[in-house]
Amino acid sequence: MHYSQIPMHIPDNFLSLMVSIIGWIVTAVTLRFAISKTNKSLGEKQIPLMGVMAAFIFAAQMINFPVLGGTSGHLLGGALAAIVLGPWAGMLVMTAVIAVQALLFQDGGLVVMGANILNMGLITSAVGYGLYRGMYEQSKPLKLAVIGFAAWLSVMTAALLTSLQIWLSGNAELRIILPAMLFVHTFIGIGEALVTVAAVSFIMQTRPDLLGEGSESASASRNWAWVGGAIALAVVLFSPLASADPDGLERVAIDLGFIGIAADAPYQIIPDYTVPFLGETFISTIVAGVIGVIVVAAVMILIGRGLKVKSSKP
Amino acid sequence: MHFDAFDRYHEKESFVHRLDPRVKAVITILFILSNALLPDGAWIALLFAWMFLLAANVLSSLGIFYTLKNSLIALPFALIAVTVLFSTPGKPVYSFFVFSSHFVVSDAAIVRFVSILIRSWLSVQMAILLVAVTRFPDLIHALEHLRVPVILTTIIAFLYRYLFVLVDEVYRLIRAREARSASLHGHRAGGGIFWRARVTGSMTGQLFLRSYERSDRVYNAMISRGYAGHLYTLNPHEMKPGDYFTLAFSIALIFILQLIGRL
Amino acid sequence: MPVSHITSTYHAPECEGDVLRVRDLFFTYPDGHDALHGVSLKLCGGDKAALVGPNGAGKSTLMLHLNGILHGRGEIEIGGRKLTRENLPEIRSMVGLVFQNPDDQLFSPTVFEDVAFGPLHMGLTEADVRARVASALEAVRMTAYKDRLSHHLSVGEKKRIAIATVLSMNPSLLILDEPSAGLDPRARRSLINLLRELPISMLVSTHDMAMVKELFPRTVVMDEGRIVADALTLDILADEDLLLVHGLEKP
Amino acid sequence: MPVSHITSTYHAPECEGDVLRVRDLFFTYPDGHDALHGVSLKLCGGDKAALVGPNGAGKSTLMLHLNGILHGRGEIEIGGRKLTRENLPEIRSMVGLVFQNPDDQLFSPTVFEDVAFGPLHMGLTEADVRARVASALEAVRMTAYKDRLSHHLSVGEKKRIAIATVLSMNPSLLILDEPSAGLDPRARRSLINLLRELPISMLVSTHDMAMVKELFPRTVVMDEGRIVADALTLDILADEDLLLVHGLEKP
Ligand SMILES: Nc1ncnc2c1ncn2[C@@H]1O[C@H](COP(=O)(O)OP(=O)(O)OP(=O)(O)O)[C@@H](O)[C@H]1O
Ligand SMILES: Nc1ncnc2c1ncn2[C@@H]1O[C@H](COP(=O)(O)OP(=O)(O)OP(=O)(O)O)[C@@H](O)[C@H]1O
Ligand SMILES: [Mg+2]
Ligand SMILES: [Mg+2]
Repeated sequence: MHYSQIPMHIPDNFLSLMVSIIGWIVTAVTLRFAISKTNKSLGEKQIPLMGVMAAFIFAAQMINFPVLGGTSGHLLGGALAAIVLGPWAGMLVMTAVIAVQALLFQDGGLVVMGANILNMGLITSAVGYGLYRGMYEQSKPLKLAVIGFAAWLSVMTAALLTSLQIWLSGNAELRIILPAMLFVHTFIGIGEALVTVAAVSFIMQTRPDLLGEGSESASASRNWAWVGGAIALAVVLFSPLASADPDGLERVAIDLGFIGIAADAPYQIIPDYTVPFLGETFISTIVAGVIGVIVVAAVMILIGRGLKVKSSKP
Repeated sequence: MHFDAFDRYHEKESFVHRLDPRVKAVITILFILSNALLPDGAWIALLFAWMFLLAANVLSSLGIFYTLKNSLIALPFALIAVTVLFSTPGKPVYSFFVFSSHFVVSDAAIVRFVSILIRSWLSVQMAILLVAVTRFPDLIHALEHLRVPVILTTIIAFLYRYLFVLVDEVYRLIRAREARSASLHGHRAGGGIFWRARVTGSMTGQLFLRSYERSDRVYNAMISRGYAGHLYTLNPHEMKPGDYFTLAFSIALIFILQLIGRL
Repeated sequence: MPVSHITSTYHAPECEGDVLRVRDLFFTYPDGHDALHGVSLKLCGGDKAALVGPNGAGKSTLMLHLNGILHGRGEIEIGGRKLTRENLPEIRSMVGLVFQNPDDQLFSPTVFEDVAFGPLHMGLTEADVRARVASALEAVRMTAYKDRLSHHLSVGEKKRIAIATVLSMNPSLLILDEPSAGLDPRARRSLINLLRELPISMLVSTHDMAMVKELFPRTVVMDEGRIVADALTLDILADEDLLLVHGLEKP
Repeated sequence: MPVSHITSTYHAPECEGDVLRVRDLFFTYPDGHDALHGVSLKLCGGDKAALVGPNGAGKSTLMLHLNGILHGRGEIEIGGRKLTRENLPEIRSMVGLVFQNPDDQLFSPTVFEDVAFGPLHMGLTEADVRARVASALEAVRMTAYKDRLSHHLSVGEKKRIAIATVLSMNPSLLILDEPSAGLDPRARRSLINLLRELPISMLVSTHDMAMVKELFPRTVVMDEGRIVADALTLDILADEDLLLVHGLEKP
């Protein structure tokens, strides 16, 4: 491996099958959407642009800088990609990067790739671009400050989602994994923020046209500002709460049955060495799982519809 | 400079190398899925899964322990699995206090922890095998046939192609920075962390601009050869009887493996 | 601007410009930079001409017009047919443009896919595509490289493949932008031999005056968006004043 | 390997190698490629030597050793001090390495920041840094470019700035990797004049044999990781067999 690891590429078997499948569904629906959006805005030029940009993000992750005691920081890139290419293209670019990391370097698993793309590609692009879009008319220093915050928050959001997924899979207690992941990523996020701000200010200085009016980056809907704000608010409110009282959250999740569905389904398809294929638990888990999947898919499609309608208005 | 270290493909003449890439991709995914479905503590099934993998190694003429050797560096995430130890209820085996929090390790937790590690480790090995016996362009074709949207596979193809070009550029940039990272006797060298991060950001910005401008030139090269928004490719692969047979046989094996895991 | 030289050494080509005719081409980049100021040029069947001039003279800009990547004011005819937006695809199959950096030209993972890209997009049948690829690789003597990955090739090899990617489209005119830049003497020599043997009209921009002297009977000199001389290479190289004014050197 | 040539034309440099002494340097890339096979070389104060050889000879690899970016087996002394891991940062302030492509060298947004990188990293005071930058830019005659964006300069200008970025570190030895590649004749001429005037020892790798003839009294020929000749440029250029075997050409 030629770049330092960030503990965020989930390998296979660290998420339950159900969480993996839900991750794939959310990711697939979002990507469908991103593809049709970029098709419209970039046209025939999209393929070379996004292909080379994906290679750029991958290569940029290898530019590290010495931080403390022999460790080094480097870019994750979701926020940067979304800020310079627009949110949809940014998502596609990050998806390609994460897919190649998993396929070629076993950095992140294949069955859990949907969740990895969601955490490191989709949500980071959405947060990064959303906050930046809100600052569009502001002065340069303010813009850069917000970009830094957005980059930091994109890393924290990804860490948060990763922890939740591992927890929902029944592979960690929230009170352990959440503070640990958030703590580590606070610093990784600062590195991300510094590099992203410096890179964007370099681009503002040398090719302002790429970020100004009429650029790809400016073409996405203003409603992104709301998306960004909402996610930011959710993360900022949720993380301290969850960290302060993880047991509470856990109880709620158990009461609502989330953990049961997410964690146990694959292990109970043929429960406890009894003769398979009938048994009550088996059927109820499957049914619960299917319902869960349908609900998530429906919500995603509805959100998608909503975005589409809104953003087609000027 | 020439940066080829990204190539995971191992040129060999073998039955597995000649298999249709779709077959290899599907078997890999099924194998990993099957791992995920095995219950905790299904040691015998896991052992069989490992034998399946060893057999695949041998059939690929890579040497029986090829994937084993290459998988050791690919498991840094194992650290997180440690949390499993404290998160599974069962008969307590060991407990301790850190910062007045009580941590309990149960017998079930240990079984779970070891199972997850082994499953994950087998899955990683299978993925390593897949890219060692399939050239990446063929793998991209396989993804196309498996209905991954063409736009994504094309972006991935471009990513693969330009990765080598851009990584070379990154290496040269890093070398340029290193070559000028000097110190003088009696002076504290290195600058502050913000300055260093800023330099890194500038290098990133520099790389971005060059990549962006290159994508323009690549687009020009594409339209001068007739590109108008649609990509056409020849299908270089054809499923042969041997491919179907291998696919069916492997699926059967994986199914048996699942049954063993439940007995 | 020392346009005076045009008359002193100018030999109008003898033909009517049956391969290429450019008349009064003007072009301004979106940022307002005037890159071409009325360029006129004719090329005939079998012509092999060098295009020389200092950095920023407009050589690459002119070349990008010849297969319709840029659109300026003025007229361009290829093989007697006017270049318009409608017949662009056909024009592109007649004009093969090779960029300076082969990494910009070779965008597919494998050599075969890259050389097949043009013919495939022309809508040929699979058998035709394969035949075209085979003969293009044969022409640059790279048949053995068909299944290689582009990023494993040396610069010299990449350059040959880049030329094959346009040869496979059977162009009647080859446009090469600084083909010898960055090659070592051996690879450069093999490129020169290749270009000498290819039986196609070509216009080649270069800073390599030794190659110009050796390979091209005719030289076109550009500076500041204009053609300032167009004559036999021997005459151009003998005109020391002309070379000096336009930042060129005798090999 | 025609190592026989070493004896026939070899003139050992007269000095003890007070600027640079390399003894028996071997290097293998991580992928197993043997790039250097026992290279020995001496440079003396005021020496200006060309390093020539075909693509892949190991020229760039050797140069990367001279300021400790790569570490091979063998001994390297700079200004009489052995290069070790400990004194690397100090060695780097003595050896100025300029890469072939100025775009790889210039990573800061403005010219000033780039030229100031070395001195700033060395921990000099602000006044010192400014003085160093001013005199480095003066040396390459680019003072007026201080606040320009590197990105928008021409290749020739970028090349000069790239040289300034190492001059600002006051090196006692300048290592240039293919400095004239991609320059038009005018820019190349101005680079040659600049190198001639700089009063620093230098080792310059190049494929540009005409520049070698014009600028460097001494030429070192490398091939396949070995130094196969090291002699007066005149003698090397007269030895047609040697040139032919190592894929070189007389200018
Ligand atoms: N995309 C662009 N936008 C604005 N100006 C441009 C652009 N591309 C080139 N130019 C300018 O147009 C002029 C002609 O450029 P062109 O690339 O055609 O020169 P050239 O003769 O090919 O030079 P070289 O020998 O360096 O390749 C130059 O002054 C250049 O700065
Ligand atoms: N990072 C690398 N990994 C493996 N092999 C390499 C690497 N860089 C260079 N090589 C190989 O080492 C040999 C020497 O390369 P080097 O770049 O030193 O040649 P060079 O003389 O500078 O050639 P050129 O004239 O093309 O610049 C070549 O065969 C090259 O392929
Ligand atoms: Mg040009
Ligand atoms: Mg070199």
